[in-house]
Amino acid sequence: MSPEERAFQDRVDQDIKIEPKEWMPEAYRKTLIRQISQHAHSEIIGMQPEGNWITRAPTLERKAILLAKVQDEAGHGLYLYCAAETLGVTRDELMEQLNSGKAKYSSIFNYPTLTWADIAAIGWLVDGAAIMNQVPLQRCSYGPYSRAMVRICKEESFHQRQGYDAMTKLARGTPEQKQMAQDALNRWWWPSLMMFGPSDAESVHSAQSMRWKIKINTNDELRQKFVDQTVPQAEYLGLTVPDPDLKWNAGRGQYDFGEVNWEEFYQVISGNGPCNRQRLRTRVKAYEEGRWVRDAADAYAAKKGARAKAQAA
Amino acid sequence: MSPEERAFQDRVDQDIKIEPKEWMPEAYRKTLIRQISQHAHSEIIGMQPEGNWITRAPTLERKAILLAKVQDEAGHGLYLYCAAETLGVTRDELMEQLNSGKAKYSSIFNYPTLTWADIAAIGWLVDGAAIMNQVPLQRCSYGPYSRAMVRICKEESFHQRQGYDAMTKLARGTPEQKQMAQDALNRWWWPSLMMFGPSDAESVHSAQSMRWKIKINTNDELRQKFVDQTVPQAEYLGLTVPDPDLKWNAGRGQYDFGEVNWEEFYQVISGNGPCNRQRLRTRVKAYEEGRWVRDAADAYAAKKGARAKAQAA
Amino acid sequence: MMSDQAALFEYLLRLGDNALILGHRLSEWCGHSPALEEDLALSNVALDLIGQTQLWLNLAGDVEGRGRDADKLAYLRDARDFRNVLLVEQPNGDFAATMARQFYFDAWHYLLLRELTGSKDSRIAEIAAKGLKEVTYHLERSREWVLRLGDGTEESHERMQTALDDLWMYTGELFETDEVDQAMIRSGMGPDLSTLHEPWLGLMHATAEEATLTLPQPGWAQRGGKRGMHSEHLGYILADLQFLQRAYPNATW
Amino acid sequence: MMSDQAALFEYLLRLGDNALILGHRLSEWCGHSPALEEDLALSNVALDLIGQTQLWLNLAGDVEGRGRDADKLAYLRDARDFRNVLLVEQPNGDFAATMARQFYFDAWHYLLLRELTGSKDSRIAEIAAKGLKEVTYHLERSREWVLRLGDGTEESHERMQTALDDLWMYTGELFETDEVDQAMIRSGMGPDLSTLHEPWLGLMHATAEEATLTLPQPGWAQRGGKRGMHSEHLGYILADLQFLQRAYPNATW
Repeated sequence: MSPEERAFQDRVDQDIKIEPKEWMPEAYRKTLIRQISQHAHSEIIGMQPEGNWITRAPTLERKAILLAKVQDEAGHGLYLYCAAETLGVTRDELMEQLNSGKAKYSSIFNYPTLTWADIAAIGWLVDGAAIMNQVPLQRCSYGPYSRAMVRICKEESFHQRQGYDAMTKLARGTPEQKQMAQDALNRWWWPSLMMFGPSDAESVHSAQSMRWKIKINTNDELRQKFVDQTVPQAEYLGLTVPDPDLKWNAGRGQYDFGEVNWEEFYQVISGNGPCNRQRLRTRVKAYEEGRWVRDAADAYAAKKGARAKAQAA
Repeated sequence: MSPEERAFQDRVDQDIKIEPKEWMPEAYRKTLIRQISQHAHSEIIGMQPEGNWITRAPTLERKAILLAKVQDEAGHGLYLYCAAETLGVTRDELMEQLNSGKAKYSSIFNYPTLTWADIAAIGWLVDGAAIMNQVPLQRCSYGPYSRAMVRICKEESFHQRQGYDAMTKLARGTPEQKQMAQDALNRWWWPSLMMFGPSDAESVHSAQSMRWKIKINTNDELRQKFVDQTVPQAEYLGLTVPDPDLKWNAGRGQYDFGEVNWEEFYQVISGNGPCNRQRLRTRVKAYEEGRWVRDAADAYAAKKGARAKAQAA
Repeated sequence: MMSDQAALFEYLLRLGDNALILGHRLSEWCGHSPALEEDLALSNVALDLIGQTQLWLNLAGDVEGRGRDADKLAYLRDARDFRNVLLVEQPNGDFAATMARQFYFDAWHYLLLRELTGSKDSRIAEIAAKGLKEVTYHLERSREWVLRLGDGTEESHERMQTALDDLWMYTGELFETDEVDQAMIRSGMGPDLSTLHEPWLGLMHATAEEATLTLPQPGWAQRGGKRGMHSEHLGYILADLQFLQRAYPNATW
Repeated sequence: MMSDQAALFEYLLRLGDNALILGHRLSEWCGHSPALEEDLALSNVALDLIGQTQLWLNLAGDVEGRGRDADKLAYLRDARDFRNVLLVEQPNGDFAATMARQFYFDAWHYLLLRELTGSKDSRIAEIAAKGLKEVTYHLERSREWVLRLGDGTEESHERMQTALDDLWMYTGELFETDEVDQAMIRSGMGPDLSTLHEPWLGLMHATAEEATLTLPQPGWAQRGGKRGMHSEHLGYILADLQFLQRAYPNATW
């Protein structure tokens, strides 16, 4: 380890935030860019499955809540792209990576939203899992990322409560609504568990990222925590978690649960989920069709700037 | 009148059909092209207001009936373009005239179909009025047009019965359906009367067209006939024709009815109907977006022809 | 003659339905707009409009007195009973069309709400005052986009001009006064809409000029929405909007 | 294990829903197709499919024995209860995409119905025999268009190739056998779908070659439709399809 690296690691160890202009190892920078931009991309792609129900939300209040939520995701995307930009990459570069299929995003958004209950389930489970991942990251070593996480976590936990509330309405509703709720839980449970990533034994980079404090807990710890938190909520709603192996382990004080189907996970990651193509195409289409608008805004700003300059002269 | 014109008029007077290769006055040819192509264009544009409800038809049977009807309209368009082509103009030329807004089509298709009852009303009233116009044209002097009319009239009267049947279901249905039926009658009644064109006193070309037997009855005659036929049908359905001046005239043995709002008619004709722009744009879009398909079909046919020739050689 | 209560009900439906349908159209952009900033901004406007919908339609339901709240009115009427102007139900088209529709509407909406803050009906005045703050921002924003696109690139200029031209015929309806409006004027509840035309045109001309665009000539106006005579677009909006309420009639959500 | 009757009901829903949803998609073209001849031809195919829908779903209703007829099944189920394969609900896209979808489906549909004409259930055999005549023509036509577009112009070739590539992942589901299919095989009512794969691939390869196109490599198959796990497109189809029946629940039409 070079003296610079040593000093850097010391600061990290002492929980002093690393700020954009400070020296940092190239690998730290690269790993962070990848991590933050993946997170940003997930927010952006995540707008699609939920956006799918905005025009069909069942009441004006639910419509407003959902629209505001999807809007928040756009906002999170923005914060995160900004955080990534402090590491020396532009939003356009990151967008191009997303559009070209080079960059990854959270695999769960490659599942379709088939009923209104999916919107509730996403809020409850997907945002629940996201928060579980993100809360520790509020303490991560990189300042801009850590601060973005603080804002995001606040909003996410609001979303999660709204999702659970919507799920409650369904679970206490008509038999058809209850069935819709159970069906959504059946479909979103396992993909939610996959959100924590492969088992730590399989996970690359984990050890280094934890030393750098850009990863705080292991995937398995967080997954366990999520299960422990969520199972009682499901029970409270009278819904059944679709895992025959799930049972309370009094010895550990935690739930035992079944093995995630990692084959499916890798299939979806590698492009073969139900909606991968659709999600990417929708994104690319919006980006391409918006080009002339962005160009016009730039041209107008340039003209306006030039006119102001001419007037000043 | 030249000897040729004399001979031509004699044949017409004797009810001998004029066929494509025979001599005919240039004005006869031009008038016919205009009349037949307007009729063809009306069939094509007429597909839109009805097509608007195909995906939303209320039963599988109604969906099939409606789709078959709109399909028939495409078929009528084809017959009529073929009839026009015998007069020395191509379908593409006529389509270009339609797309450029130069050619006219029946103004009634510039009204929107707002409810399912509009589909019933179009069948009953609009097809009813069309038949009234077309039945006499089966006897028109130009052979290909006359023969096209025979086929078309058969199908139109089938459509008209289906429309009346659909209207009957509504008029005998729930209060909401009955209201829907009355509302549709209110909106389509006057535009249907306008379909016969302005009063004969105002109508240009009428006298010459009647001499040539490409117009058989006057506009006012046909309109009266339509009213006399349709009012009892409305009464039978328990619906009210939206004309306070409508009453039976025992002396004439016909209905008296109110004055058509010709101001509205001319507005719509001149492009200011509720759907003029939409109808034309939809047509142009389909035509433009279909160009590469038609080109491909031509290219393939040419290649196939060339290959067959090469093989034969 | 229409009763004052019936006129007021109709009038409130118009206000509520305008907000509902335009909010719906804007929400269709969510996730598909030209930049993240626009996803945020368009959603903001849509959210304001949904909020206004709730206020107007709940009041409409109160006035009607038949136990219908905003949701019942939004989700359980068919197209012929909707009272929004034709402008707001027009399809999104490209971003220029959306902005032209928005600018035409916002300017009118702003002028209308400003008048309604002085309504003799304090419930109307209150909702209008709340809405006016929001719409002031909407107008600022849509006006800014007309300038940007009009005076941006050649392509954006052309698209913006086409959009202004295409939607112009739906603006006449905004200023027409029928018996419902007359009743509102008589009772001091609402303004004479025709008086909004001049300030509206003033803003249009000034903006078009600054944006290097040409405002269409006054011409024939498309009308009907206020009386429930809509374009063919509205039915499809309602098919999506109302699906769940129609498919699960006795559920609460 | 599923009862034979339950399996038969499911199986008939699949047959009926495939026809219903593909017929719906094709009917969306009506009035918008590249030439009048295609408006006629696409409508013909759609009409055949609507007719087949009625036969299959009425039989499904009979088998179920709960008083549901074809209309009730078509208009009053939500997306999760639909059993069509994912292929048929995919959007029309351009004409090449519609024709690729149609060719993939027609070839399978033809092979399936041919087998079903030998079903031990005479009701199935009869409907299949009627349908087979129609589908023979559908297949001829969609195959012809694959040739025309593939071996037409450079643009049409490229569009056709893209369409084949894009929809390929939805074809695997056609040949998968689940417990419903197993029950049908056991009772001699329906064929082993996996046996259709080879003749289907044969036709695909021959056609692609003649059309100067490249058939995609066998790869990962998108599945779920047969079990009611659809794409996000189906909900929008149903919102339109079912609007009137949902909005006016006690009406007859």
